[in-house]
Amino acid sequence: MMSLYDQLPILVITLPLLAAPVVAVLPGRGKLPWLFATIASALTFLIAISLACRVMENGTIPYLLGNWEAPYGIVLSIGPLSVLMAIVISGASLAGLFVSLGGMDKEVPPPHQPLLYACWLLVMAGLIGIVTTGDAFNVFVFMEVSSLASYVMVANGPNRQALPASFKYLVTGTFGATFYLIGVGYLYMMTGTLNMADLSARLADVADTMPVLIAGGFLMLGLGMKGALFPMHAWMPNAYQFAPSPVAAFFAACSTKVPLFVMVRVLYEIVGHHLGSYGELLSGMMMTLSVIAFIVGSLIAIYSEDLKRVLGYSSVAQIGYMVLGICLGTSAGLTAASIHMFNHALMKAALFAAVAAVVVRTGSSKIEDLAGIGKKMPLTMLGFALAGLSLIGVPLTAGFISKWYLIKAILEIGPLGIFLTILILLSSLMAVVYIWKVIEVAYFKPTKIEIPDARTEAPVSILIVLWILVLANFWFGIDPEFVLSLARSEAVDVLGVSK
Amino acid sequence: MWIEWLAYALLAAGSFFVVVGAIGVLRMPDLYTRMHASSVTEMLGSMLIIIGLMLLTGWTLSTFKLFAIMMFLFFTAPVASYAMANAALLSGVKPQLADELPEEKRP
Amino acid sequence: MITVFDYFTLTMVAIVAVATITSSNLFVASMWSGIYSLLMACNFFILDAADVALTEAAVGAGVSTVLYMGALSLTDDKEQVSRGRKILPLLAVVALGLILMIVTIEHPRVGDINAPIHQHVAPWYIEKTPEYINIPNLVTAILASFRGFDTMGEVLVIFTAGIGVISVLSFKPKRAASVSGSELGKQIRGLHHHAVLRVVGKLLIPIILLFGLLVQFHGKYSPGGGFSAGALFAAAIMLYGILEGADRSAHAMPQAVMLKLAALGCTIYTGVGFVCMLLGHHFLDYNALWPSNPKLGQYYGILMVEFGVGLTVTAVLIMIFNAIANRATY
Amino acid sequence: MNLLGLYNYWVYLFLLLVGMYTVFAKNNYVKRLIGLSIFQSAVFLLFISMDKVAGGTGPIFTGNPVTDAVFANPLPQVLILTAIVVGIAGTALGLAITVRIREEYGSIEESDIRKMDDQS
Repeated sequence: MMSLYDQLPILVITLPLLAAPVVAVLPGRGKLPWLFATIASALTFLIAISLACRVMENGTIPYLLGNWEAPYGIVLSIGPLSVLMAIVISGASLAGLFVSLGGMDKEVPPPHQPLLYACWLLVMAGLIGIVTTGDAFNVFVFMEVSSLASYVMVANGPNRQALPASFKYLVTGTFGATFYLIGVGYLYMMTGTLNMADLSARLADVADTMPVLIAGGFLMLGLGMKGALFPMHAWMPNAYQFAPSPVAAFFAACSTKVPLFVMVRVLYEIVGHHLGSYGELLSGMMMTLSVIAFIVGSLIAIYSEDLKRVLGYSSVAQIGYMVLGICLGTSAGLTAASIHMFNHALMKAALFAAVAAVVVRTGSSKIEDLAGIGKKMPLTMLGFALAGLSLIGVPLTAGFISKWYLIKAILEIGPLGIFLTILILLSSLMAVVYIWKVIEVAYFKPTKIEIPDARTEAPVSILIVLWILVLANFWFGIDPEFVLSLARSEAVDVLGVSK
Repeated sequence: MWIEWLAYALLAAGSFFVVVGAIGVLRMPDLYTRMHASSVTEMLGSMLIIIGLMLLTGWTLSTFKLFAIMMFLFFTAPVASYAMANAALLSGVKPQLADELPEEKRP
Repeated sequence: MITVFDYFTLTMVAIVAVATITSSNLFVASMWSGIYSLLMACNFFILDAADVALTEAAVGAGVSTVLYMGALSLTDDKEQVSRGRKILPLLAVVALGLILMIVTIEHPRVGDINAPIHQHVAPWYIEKTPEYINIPNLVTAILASFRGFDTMGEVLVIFTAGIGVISVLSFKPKRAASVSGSELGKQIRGLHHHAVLRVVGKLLIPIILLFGLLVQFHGKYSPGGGFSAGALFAAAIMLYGILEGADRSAHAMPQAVMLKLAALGCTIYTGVGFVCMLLGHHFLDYNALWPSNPKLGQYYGILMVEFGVGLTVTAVLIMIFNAIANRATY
Repeated sequence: MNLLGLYNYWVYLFLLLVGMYTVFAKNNYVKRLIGLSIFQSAVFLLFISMDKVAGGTGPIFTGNPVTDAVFANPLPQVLILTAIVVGIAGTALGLAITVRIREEYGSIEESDIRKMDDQS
C-alpha cells in the first residue's frame, strides 16, 4: 500500500493535468475557471514545497510509473534542482494567476478565458513534467504539452501582432523540440535505452563516437532554441511583448529556464562525460554564445521602446548568465546558475507584474506613454524600481546573490575569468541604463495623457503579488540559505564531492 | 496447382495493364484522355492483381481483407475519376480532341 | 526483396518531398504532401512498423490534407514568388547535410540485429510482455502500459491542440461573413454535379466507422489503437462534412459537446491512473484494477486508456475540422 | 562496409534538410508549415529505420513459433506513434493561427506582414 505521502511526486504533475480538462469545460465567463486553476496551482505549489523539504532530508526521490522498473518503464527522478524548478514554476503560475485576476479582463475577453486558463494549467503541468521526469523521451512529450499550450496563450494576445509572434514561436519551438528528439534518437540508436541514468551508464561504451557527439550537438541546439539562447532568441521578445501581460509574467518567470534545466541534465548527467575532448569544444561554443547573449541582449534592451520588450531582451541577457554558469562545468558554476534561475524568476515575475498593472491602467506598455506614471501609481512603480534594483544586482537583493556566486565561480577558472567578470559588470551597467530609462520617464517626465479613471493605483490583487515578490527578492537577497542548500546539493549530486 | 498458375497469369495480366496505363498517362495529349488511361490502372490492373493474390492466399483472413479492399476500390476509383473530370470541366479545362468532333456534339 | 521496395519507396518519398516544396500552388503542394505521407506510410509498413504506418496514413495522408485544404480555402492558394533569402539557407543546409552524412558511417546498419537497440531494452519487452500483460500486440502493450505516462502526455497534447484551435478561431473575424453557414450548406447540397460523390461517399461512411471500431478494439491483437482509430472516426465525420456541408457536420457534432468529450477522454486516462493510486498502487499501475489476476487488470486498464485516447483524438479532430470548415461563415 | 544499409539514413537526412530549407527560405506561412511537417516526418523515418531487424516481422505475437522468432523493435514505434500525433497537433494549431493572420492582415506572406507591422 502506498500512502498519499508516497504519491506526492506524481501528484505534482497529475494534479494540474487532471484539473486542466475540467477547467476547459467549466461554465462562468472566466471567474470559476480562474478559481479552479488557482486552487490547482496553489495545491501544486504546496506539494512542491513539501517535496523540497523531503529532498533536502533524503536526497533524490525516485518514482516508478506503473510500477515498471527503471529502463523499461518511465521513472520520475526528483532531485534538488527539480524541486527548486517545480517551486519556481508553480509559484510563478500562482503569481501570474493572481495578476490575471486584476489584469486579464482588460486584454482577453471573458468568454475566451476558460480555455486560456486550461492552457495555463497545461503549461504548468508540462513544465513540471519536464523537470521531474527521468526519461529522455518523456521530456519531449511534456515539452510539447507545455509549448503547444504556450503558443495558444501567446496567440490570445490583444493586438494582431500576437498572431505572427505566436506563429514564429510555434515554428521555433517545433524546431527546437524536433532537434531535441533527433538528439534523443541518436543516443537511443547508440545505446538502446531512454532512461537518463541508464543512458549515462551505457554511453560509456560508445563514448567519443561521432553519433554521440552529434546527439550532444542536436540536444544543445534544440534546448538552446527552446531556451532562447542568443542566436535563437528572436521569438522570445515578440512572444513576451504581444502575449497578454499576466501570461507574460508567468512565462518570463519560468518557461525559458526549464530548457536550461534540461541542459543541466543533458550536460552533467547524460552526455557530458562521454564527449571527450569534444565536450570542451561544445561547452566553449556555448560559453561564447552566452557571453554574446548577455552583451547583445542588454544592448538591445537599452534601445527598445516597449517596456515588455526591454524586459524580454533583458531575459535574453539573463539567460546568457545562466548558460555561462552551466557551461563552466564546475560545481560553483552550476550552483550559481541554479541560484540565478530561482532569483531571476523572482525579479522577472515582479517586473512583469508591475508591467501588467501599468497596462491595466494605461492600456499601453510603450515607455513614452509611461510619463508621470510614478505619481499616479506610486506603489506599483516603487515595486518596479525595487525589482529593477534586484535585476541590476544591487547588494541586499536576490540579484546580487546570484551575480556574486556567478562571479566567484568565474574567477575560479583563471585569467579568462577576469575578462568575463568585466563583461558581466559591463552588462550590469547596461541594466542600470535600461532600468533607469524607465524610471526617468515614469517619475521625472510630465504626464502627457490624462488617465480618465479616478482610481489610479493598480488592482489590489496585482499589488499584493507584486509586493510579495519584491519582498521575496529582498528576503532571498539577505537570507539565501534555502536556495543555496538546494543548489549546492544538486551540484554535489551531479558532480560528486563539491570542489 | 492450376489455381497457382491461374493466379500468376492474373498477376501478370494485371501488371501488364498497370504498365499500359502508365504509358497511356505519359503519351496521351490532355487531361481527359490521360484519365482514361489511368483508370485502366485503377480498375483493371488493380482488380486483376487483387484477384490473383486472393487465389494465392486461399481461404484465410487475408482473402477477406483483399476482397474488402477490392470492393472499396470498386466503389471509390470510378467516383474519384468522375469527380476529377467533373472538377476539371467545371474549372474550364477544355478537351483537346473536341475540335475534331462536329460542332453540335462538342461539350 | 523487401529491401528493394524499401529503396524504391524511399526514393519516391524524396522526389515527392522536392515536388511538395517546389510547387507554388499551395493546393497542389498540400496534395503532394498527402502523397508524401502515404508513401511514408508504405515505407513504415515495409520496415515492419504496421501501427505507425496505419496512424501515419490516417493522420498524415487523411486528416492533415483535409485540414490544409480547409485552411487554404480561407487563405490564398498561390504562393508569392519569394525574394532573397535563398542562397544562405541552401548553403547552411548543405553544409549541415555533409557533416551529418559523414556521421552516418558510424550508424548501425538498417536491419542489423547486433545494433545496440536490439540488444538492451527491447528484448526484455519481447520476453516479458506475455508474462506481465499477455496481449499479442507489443506496441499497444508498451504504448498503454510500460510507457503509459508518455501516452497520457500525448493525449493532453492532442487536447491542447483542440482547445488551442477553437480558442484561436473563437475570435470574431473583422469582416462579417457574406453568407450564412446553412445557406452555403444548402448550396453545396443543391449542386447537381455533386450527386454521385454524395451518394457513394455516404456509402463509405459506415464502412469507415466500422473499420475504426475494429482498429480501436482489435488493437490489442492486430495493428491499431486509440490514435489511429480516432483519426478514422474523425475522417468519417470529415467526409460527411465535406459531402453534406460543414454546417451539418457542425450541427451533428456540436463544438461544445466535442469539447466535453475531449475533456472526458483525457479525464478517463488520468482517472484510471488516479484509481490505481487510490487503490494503493503506483500511478497507472493497472495491476491494481484486478489484484487477484494482474494480467486481467492490465487488460482492462489498457482497454480503458485506449478508449480514452480514441475518444479524445476523435473529438479533437472533429472539433478542429468543424472550426476551420465553418470559419468562412462564422 | 555495407553502405546500402545506410540508404534509409541518407533519405532521412535529405528530408530533414529539405524541411529545414523550406522553413528558412520560404516566405509563405502555409508552405512553412508543410516544410515543418516534412522536417518532422524525417525524424519519424530515423526512428523507424532503426527498429527494423532483417528477417523479422512486426512486433505482434501470432502464436506461430516460426514467425514469432524475430521481431522488429517495438519501442521506436511507440515513440513515433506519439510523435506523429504531436506533429498533427502542431500543424493544426499552426493552420488555425495562419487563418487568423490572413483575416487580420490580408496576407500570409511574412515579408508583407513585417512591412505592415513596421508601419503601425
